[in-house]
Amino acid sequence: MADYLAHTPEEVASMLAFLGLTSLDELFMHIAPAVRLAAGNELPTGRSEPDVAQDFARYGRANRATGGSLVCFAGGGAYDHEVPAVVRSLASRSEFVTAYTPYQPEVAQGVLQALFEYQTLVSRLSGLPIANASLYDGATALVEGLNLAAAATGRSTMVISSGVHPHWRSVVRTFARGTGHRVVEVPLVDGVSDWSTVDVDQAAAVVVAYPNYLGVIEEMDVAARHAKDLGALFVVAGDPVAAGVLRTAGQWGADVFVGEGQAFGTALSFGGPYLGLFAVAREHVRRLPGRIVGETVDTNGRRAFVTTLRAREQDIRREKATSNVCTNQTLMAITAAIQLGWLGTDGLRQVGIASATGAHALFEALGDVAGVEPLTRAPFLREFAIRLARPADEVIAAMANDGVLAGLAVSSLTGGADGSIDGDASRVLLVAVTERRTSEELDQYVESMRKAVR
Amino acid sequence: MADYLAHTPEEVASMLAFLGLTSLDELFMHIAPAVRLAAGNELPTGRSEPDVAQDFARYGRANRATGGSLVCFAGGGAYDHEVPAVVRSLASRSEFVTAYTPYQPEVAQGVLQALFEYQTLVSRLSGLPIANASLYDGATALVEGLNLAAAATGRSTMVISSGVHPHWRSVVRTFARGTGHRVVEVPLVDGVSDWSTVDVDQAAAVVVAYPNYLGVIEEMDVAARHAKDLGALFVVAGDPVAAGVLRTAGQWGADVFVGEGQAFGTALSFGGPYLGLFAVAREHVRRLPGRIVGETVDTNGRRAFVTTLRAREQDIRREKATSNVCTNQTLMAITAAIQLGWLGTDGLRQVGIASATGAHALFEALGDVAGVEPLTRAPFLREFAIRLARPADEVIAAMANDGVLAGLAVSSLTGGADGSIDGDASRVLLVAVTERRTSEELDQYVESMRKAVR
Amino acid sequence: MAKAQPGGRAASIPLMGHEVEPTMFELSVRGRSAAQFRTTGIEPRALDTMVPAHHLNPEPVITADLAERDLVGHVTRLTHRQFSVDLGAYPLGSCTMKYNPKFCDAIAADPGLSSVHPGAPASLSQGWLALLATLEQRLCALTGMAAATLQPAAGAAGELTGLLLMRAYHEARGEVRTRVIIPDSAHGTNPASVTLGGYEVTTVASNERGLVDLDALRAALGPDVAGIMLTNPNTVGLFEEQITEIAAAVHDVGGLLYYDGANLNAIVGVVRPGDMGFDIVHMNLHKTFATPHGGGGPGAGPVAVSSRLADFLPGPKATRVEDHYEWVSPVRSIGRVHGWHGNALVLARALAYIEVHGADGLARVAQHAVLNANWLRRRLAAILPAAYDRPCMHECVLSATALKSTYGVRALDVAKALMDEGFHAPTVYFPLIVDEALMFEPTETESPQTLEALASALESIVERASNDPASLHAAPEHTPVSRVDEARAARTLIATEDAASR
Amino acid sequence: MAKAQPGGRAASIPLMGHEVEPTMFELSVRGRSAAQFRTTGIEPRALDTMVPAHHLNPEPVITADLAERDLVGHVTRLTHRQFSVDLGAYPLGSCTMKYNPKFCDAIAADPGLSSVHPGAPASLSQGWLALLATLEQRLCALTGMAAATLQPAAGAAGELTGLLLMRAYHEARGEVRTRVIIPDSAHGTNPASVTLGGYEVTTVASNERGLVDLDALRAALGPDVAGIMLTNPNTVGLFEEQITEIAAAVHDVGGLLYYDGANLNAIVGVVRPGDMGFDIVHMNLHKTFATPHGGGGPGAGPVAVSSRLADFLPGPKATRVEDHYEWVSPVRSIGRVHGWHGNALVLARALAYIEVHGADGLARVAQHAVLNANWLRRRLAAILPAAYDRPCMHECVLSATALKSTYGVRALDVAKALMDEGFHAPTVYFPLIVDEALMFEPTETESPQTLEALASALESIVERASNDPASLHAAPEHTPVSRVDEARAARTLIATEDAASR
Ligand SMILES: Cc1ncc(COP(=O)(O)O)c(C=O)c1O
Ligand SMILES: Cc1ncc(COP(=O)(O)O)c(C=O)c1O
Repeated sequence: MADYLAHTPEEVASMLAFLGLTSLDELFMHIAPAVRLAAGNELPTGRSEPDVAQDFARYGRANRATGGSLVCFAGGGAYDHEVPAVVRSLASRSEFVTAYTPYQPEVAQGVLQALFEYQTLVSRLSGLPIANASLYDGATALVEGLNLAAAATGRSTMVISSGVHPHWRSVVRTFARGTGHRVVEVPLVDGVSDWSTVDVDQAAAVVVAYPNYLGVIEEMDVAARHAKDLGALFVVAGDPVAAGVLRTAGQWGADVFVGEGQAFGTALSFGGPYLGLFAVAREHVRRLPGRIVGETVDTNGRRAFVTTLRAREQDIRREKATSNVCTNQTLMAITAAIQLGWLGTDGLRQVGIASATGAHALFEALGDVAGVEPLTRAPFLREFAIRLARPADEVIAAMANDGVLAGLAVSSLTGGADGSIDGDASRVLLVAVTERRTSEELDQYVESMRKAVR
Repeated sequence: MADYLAHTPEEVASMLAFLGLTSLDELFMHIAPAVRLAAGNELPTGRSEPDVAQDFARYGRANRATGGSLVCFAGGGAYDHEVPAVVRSLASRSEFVTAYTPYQPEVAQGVLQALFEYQTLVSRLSGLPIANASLYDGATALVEGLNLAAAATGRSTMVISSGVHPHWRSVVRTFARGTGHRVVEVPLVDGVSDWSTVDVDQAAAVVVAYPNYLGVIEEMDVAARHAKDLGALFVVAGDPVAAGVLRTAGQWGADVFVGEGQAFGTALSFGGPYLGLFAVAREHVRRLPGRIVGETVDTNGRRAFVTTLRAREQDIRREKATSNVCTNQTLMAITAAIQLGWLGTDGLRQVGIASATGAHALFEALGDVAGVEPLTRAPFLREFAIRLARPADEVIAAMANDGVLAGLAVSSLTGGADGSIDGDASRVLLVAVTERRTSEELDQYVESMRKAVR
Repeated sequence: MAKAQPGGRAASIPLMGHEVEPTMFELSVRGRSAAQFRTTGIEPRALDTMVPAHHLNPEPVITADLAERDLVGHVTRLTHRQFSVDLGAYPLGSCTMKYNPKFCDAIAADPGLSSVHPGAPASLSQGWLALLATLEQRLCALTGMAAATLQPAAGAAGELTGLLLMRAYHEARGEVRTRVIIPDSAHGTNPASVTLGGYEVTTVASNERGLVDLDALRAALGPDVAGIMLTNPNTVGLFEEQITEIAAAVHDVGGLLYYDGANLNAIVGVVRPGDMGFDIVHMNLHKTFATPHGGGGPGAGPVAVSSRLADFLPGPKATRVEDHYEWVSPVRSIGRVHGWHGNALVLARALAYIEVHGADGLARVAQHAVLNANWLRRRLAAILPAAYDRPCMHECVLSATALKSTYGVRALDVAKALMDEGFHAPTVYFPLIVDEALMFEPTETESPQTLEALASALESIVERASNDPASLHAAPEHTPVSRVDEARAARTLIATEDAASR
Repeated sequence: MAKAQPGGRAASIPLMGHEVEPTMFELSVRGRSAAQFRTTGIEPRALDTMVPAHHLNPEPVITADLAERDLVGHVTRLTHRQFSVDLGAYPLGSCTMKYNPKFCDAIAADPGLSSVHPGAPASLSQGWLALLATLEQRLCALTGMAAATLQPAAGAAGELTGLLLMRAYHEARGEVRTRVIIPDSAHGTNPASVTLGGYEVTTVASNERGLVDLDALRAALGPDVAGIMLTNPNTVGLFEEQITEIAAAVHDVGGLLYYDGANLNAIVGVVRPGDMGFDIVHMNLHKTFATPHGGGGPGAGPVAVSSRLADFLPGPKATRVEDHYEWVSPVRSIGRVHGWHGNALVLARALAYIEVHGADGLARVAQHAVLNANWLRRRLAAILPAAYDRPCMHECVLSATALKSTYGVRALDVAKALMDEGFHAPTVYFPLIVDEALMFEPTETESPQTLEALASALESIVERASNDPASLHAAPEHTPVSRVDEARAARTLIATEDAASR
């Protein structure tokens, strides 16, 4: 019975009368009866907000949320970083939340300026001069990066390290069905991309993840050289949190940077809405997918912001557009800008250092646990993979009973055999540590693992 | 270590230099050393927000909150009414939350207009023409009502029904220590005020609660007549939720209305911040305690609102002021106005009717439970008292284990013998039902009571 | 109509001050910081003992260094420079800017939903899987489809997903089809998606009634046609009355019908795409189902399909297996189209909205959306004629051609002037087939009083067009900035603070 | 000082539109409603079967009937007509309008605290009792006192509570004392509270240094004096340097010293009222401890006392008893001063603030508050001289006497003009002992850049006073309404919509 309408029955009647009608149904009379719903659909009838709230409370209770009762060591592209109340409160201001895409700049300076600030931050994190105003998520940002590379080079072969997140590679393969791109996946050896196996002459893009999804800090100069050799654009799928400490993609010579921005102020959210980061070298600006905000002036000469280079976009270029993205993830982009403003230069660095410190401490402590072996000795930042004496999903289930989300089973990401792991992927566990994990929690992890793995 | 300061060390140094100083301590040098803290106080050093959040999560877990795990049948002046997300979200807009008292009307029209709307609503609910912009809570509003009555009549005897909430009566007695008022409490017989016992010739105020704290709908014409006979102001301590169905205080001839406004949009909040409602007949406007917002115009003739009749207030009248109240409960008043806008005329009525319906259903169902007797057969609205075969606090403890907050032990309110109850108050339980209680929850209550009371 | 003030006009006036807001970089002072972290108790380590030195950035990436107080001030002030549905009517055609219930925000804020890791095993996230499976079922019931994917993050992502499903379907049948038909009135995302789906676009012109020209369509059809993309009602707000004939014609050549659900608000609960003959439907949950648009996203664009396409859907999907839920991939799935499971919290909001309304409430949504649009169209007929003078659905496309030729006042001028009156502008210059188009979609949540105020404001603007056209070229005046120089922004791109030369 | 833009200027400019906002009653249409309730499944009953007919109101009380969308629009627009700390600097003297951390709001929103019934037995609310007991301990440590009550809902309530404690103390000793001394600079709540406490006010004049005149005080003292109320620093922002002498003099006649803690921000963590000799201290948690002021409340005004007064405190109090907490009333308690336990959620916010800062952080608060005020005082010395030309504490009282006599520009005009510059006005015409007083309290959370911007704005206003004084009389212009006719409001009181004649 519930709805959010204003109209009283009298008002409806008077509006209908103005139209020469006597019932709401008549508004649909020009639609063939065969096509109009007669019996109604299979939906239940409406219920009040507090009634519906009870369903959702039940859904919530049927999940094991991280926080109080489940300490999160899972990562794999979704991280439990600090999100302070101040960021949540600012990012949920209704002027941001209930606005549309800023089509009328005169009344959208709030969103436009926030996006300009976001673009500046993404540009700095990526080390590349131009960033867009967001894409859906890291995975789809990578697809857009490949499409850009194809357009820029006129080629269609994509050389992708298997260190790129398995889901992202799956998304790339899905969209390649439409674009016809050929996707060549480069295996990892001991967690590191082995470019030597690639049997390709030329390519549109060479893609490497930094760090890769197993946490390993790849050798970027090797990847960059490989891209150069193939005449390909060098596409870096970078963890933006690492930018607090590691060299930027731009410093490694990237043409395109793509990344997942969830770590900046967005809750785990069961995987979405997240934030696709995207930045390019200057020469690719006219092929940039999505929206871009630029600075200009108003008729009084005051600084103002506006969505610009619209000529690239699909509403004007239609079938020749560089991308079909229209709605993006503005609110998450604004959230990220606010979170980065909260973190500041030192805070961003601190997140990287503290996460790495915790990850290395845990990695070492697990060295003493029988039944746990490192997957590789390659350098890592805040995430690492271990090989267990038991299937990873069993260990995860057992440790959840101790209040620990132990990590992600790599086989749950790869869905089976994959170039990123030699041997039995089902025993490989991916473990992430953020700046939120304490020494006691690490101890709790080790204790729980000791019991679970035997 | 945490704070919310902006100053960098360099900035502090340069500001100090501007003042001819070299250290922050020098700012306090004109204070005698004996008086300055040398060793520090016994406070722990600062910790970060997330560290402190853990303490508070512990406090929260050490409470049994109503909601999920504890169905609330407790009332006694604090009710579990529906507070929708929309009201919470609007009332927490930072422009309201972080503003001061509206001293500069040109930049405070938001708060001022909201208070004007609140005053209008309180005036309508009370049936009296003038309402103020809020007082601390119902109890202290009653004290202000008595002070007004004393000033208006030049008398100091206060005749107060014992049906007024025991805590409110306690507060009245406390403040009477300063004003020197004589407080005469009128006993209840079978839950109804027995005015016949009052041995007073003339009084400043006659106070009755409507319904009274035991839930009983008192006979207002009797009380009003009594007030008239004593030449006293007729002060009604009214439940504003009842105003959806019962006659207003004004309709019963009240001179002063006081009430607790928590039921309109404020969570149980462990008792505060709540909202003191206050309205008066026109002749008392110059004695109105607290602030009042009036309509006026700006220099362009546009409607504007402003705090008015300031000449009554303590910043001008000083020791001759009608009241010392300065900071009040504006945010709760704004919340109440929003909640009443959400409820609408029919919704307000609906709350009254649905609460009464649930209360009567439960009252009847308890009629079958051995060991439970009604305290009185007098009419009630949404709250009633029962006499149990066991001490009420034991029953409450037992029923809490079943997930039911059974009500309030009357003796916990009265703190011992009290004119409102004949006989053993420790076995009397006060039970409240709001529109949020479902049929299943009533059944759950009855079942749990059956077990607990035997 | 009751005499009451309009609830949907942002008549709020200047708060104070007169300057633009500095950027966070201009507010920044190195050495300040707002961040506070947990005390971990973990022994500190030097970075270079953990990471090989050549990976370390010798210079920190500078973000912006602000005290929390200044961050809050900055962002709060930015919000005071931003129009939103919560401030007033937003009749932006094709965008369905209805009121977004705060209830749905509260649902999405529940840590039981928002703090769940997407990679946790299904056994630890049964609530989420149940929620997603329920939403899938509701969306299928509303569209008359058999199964759906919830992964696409927005409408355009849904379109591309739908086209890939179309492709997978034909390929599975061993058919090579190369063309997809779209009407000339289509939204720009449609042709762009067709290209990305690996198809060629064949555009069919609309007829003089604003509808698909059935003869032209028949002429364009052939065995190489994979399908057609339509929105119904179409982008001029009119229902394609010959939809059954269109469907038959496309199906006859073995093509599929794709429904762009951006306009579903007109028919939700009243007409189902499946019953019209569509095979693939995407929905913009940020339109019909009132999940807030967030200043440009996030949205969600689930795609529902008829049974013959169900096996191709992206996976994995939350699937009921006996007494619990599991992640199951359809047997011939095209694969993932999102890094995880879609914009989950947006999906939760939409389900909450659907459950509150139910079948009855959603039908009322469509009815009142159509009522409001028709009322507005008729009310404005004398001053801004509809491009096609017929009953419309949930939006109406008006034309400022006469204003332009008579007074030199363009659709854009009308739009800008409307903002001075406290309303957001309508969509302008879309669809492309209408000259000087002004596309109004009032949505069902605006009251009759608000519609009347909007109409009066437009009347006064049209009146000004004859008296004082220059004032309309100069509009808006009462906005945070006056008309913005868009050409300059494109000419010298300044997309970051670092590019800004100041 | 770093060259950066000021973070504390509300330079936001007009959003749009130009009309005042209708009231919710003007927006109301009978028959509309936003309310949604739980389905209870309880059999409906007719009201008159439950309640005797003569109690039933034959007419419903009309509130306002709005669709949720219009309610949201209305309230959101009202917030766009309201200045707040979150929008810009709010240097309102005596009010300590510092930044209110959002963290504390989040603490108060936790259902584990906010959904607890105040009458539930202590066994079900141990968390709350622990929290309150901890706060009491912290406040005692900060003030140098032995025990405290958390019940008073605001500063003035704390004052009256303190005076009743003073009375109870003397009465318990069998002494009849009738007078309480307050300086002429005192805040208006002090004399009002004294009267309500049943005492007579004796006012002592301040000396030419703005401090209590010790000789005048000594002259006023006698055996009938119950005590003295002071705030230190006092309301002109100066520290009573002779406080030890004052305390000795009052104690010598058997009187008590009451500390009005509204100005505690100046000394928190650095100087303790107890160490100065005070016996009773109230604190405004909505000032020093940053609980937001809510547009006029709620606040909280706990009162801490030395050990000889502890037994009189209001009760019951949360008290540790072995391993748990109970409600215990002090043996000679004056009784309750609040319907329940005080403004509990405000108390929780304050404790969160205290815990984050700790001893060290709170001392920094005081230091920086005093630094900012002194910097501003000095920076403005040439244009707006301080009433007392000495180092101040956390606020400074300047005087516009010269402006007034030279150009006819009053303190009020300066205050109104400042709002056009994006800052809130200072407190004006308080304390009463300073002519044309402008009382600036920048607080510690404003940055040096914001202070400089504030000072520059004042410079330009003072400059305008000489060039164009009329423009200052006409200020403010860039605010939602221009200068408001206060006299008219008082002349014909229109306090409700129903009294409004329109
Ligand atoms: C008709 C139509 N189709 C498709 C889209 C694309 O949807 P989205 O912006 O969610 O990608 C839109 C949105 O503007 C639209 O109006
Ligand atoms: C010096 C002084 N004392 C007392 C008070 C009264 O405090 P409250 O407004 O909380 O009642 C104030 C507040 O304005 C004040 O500034």
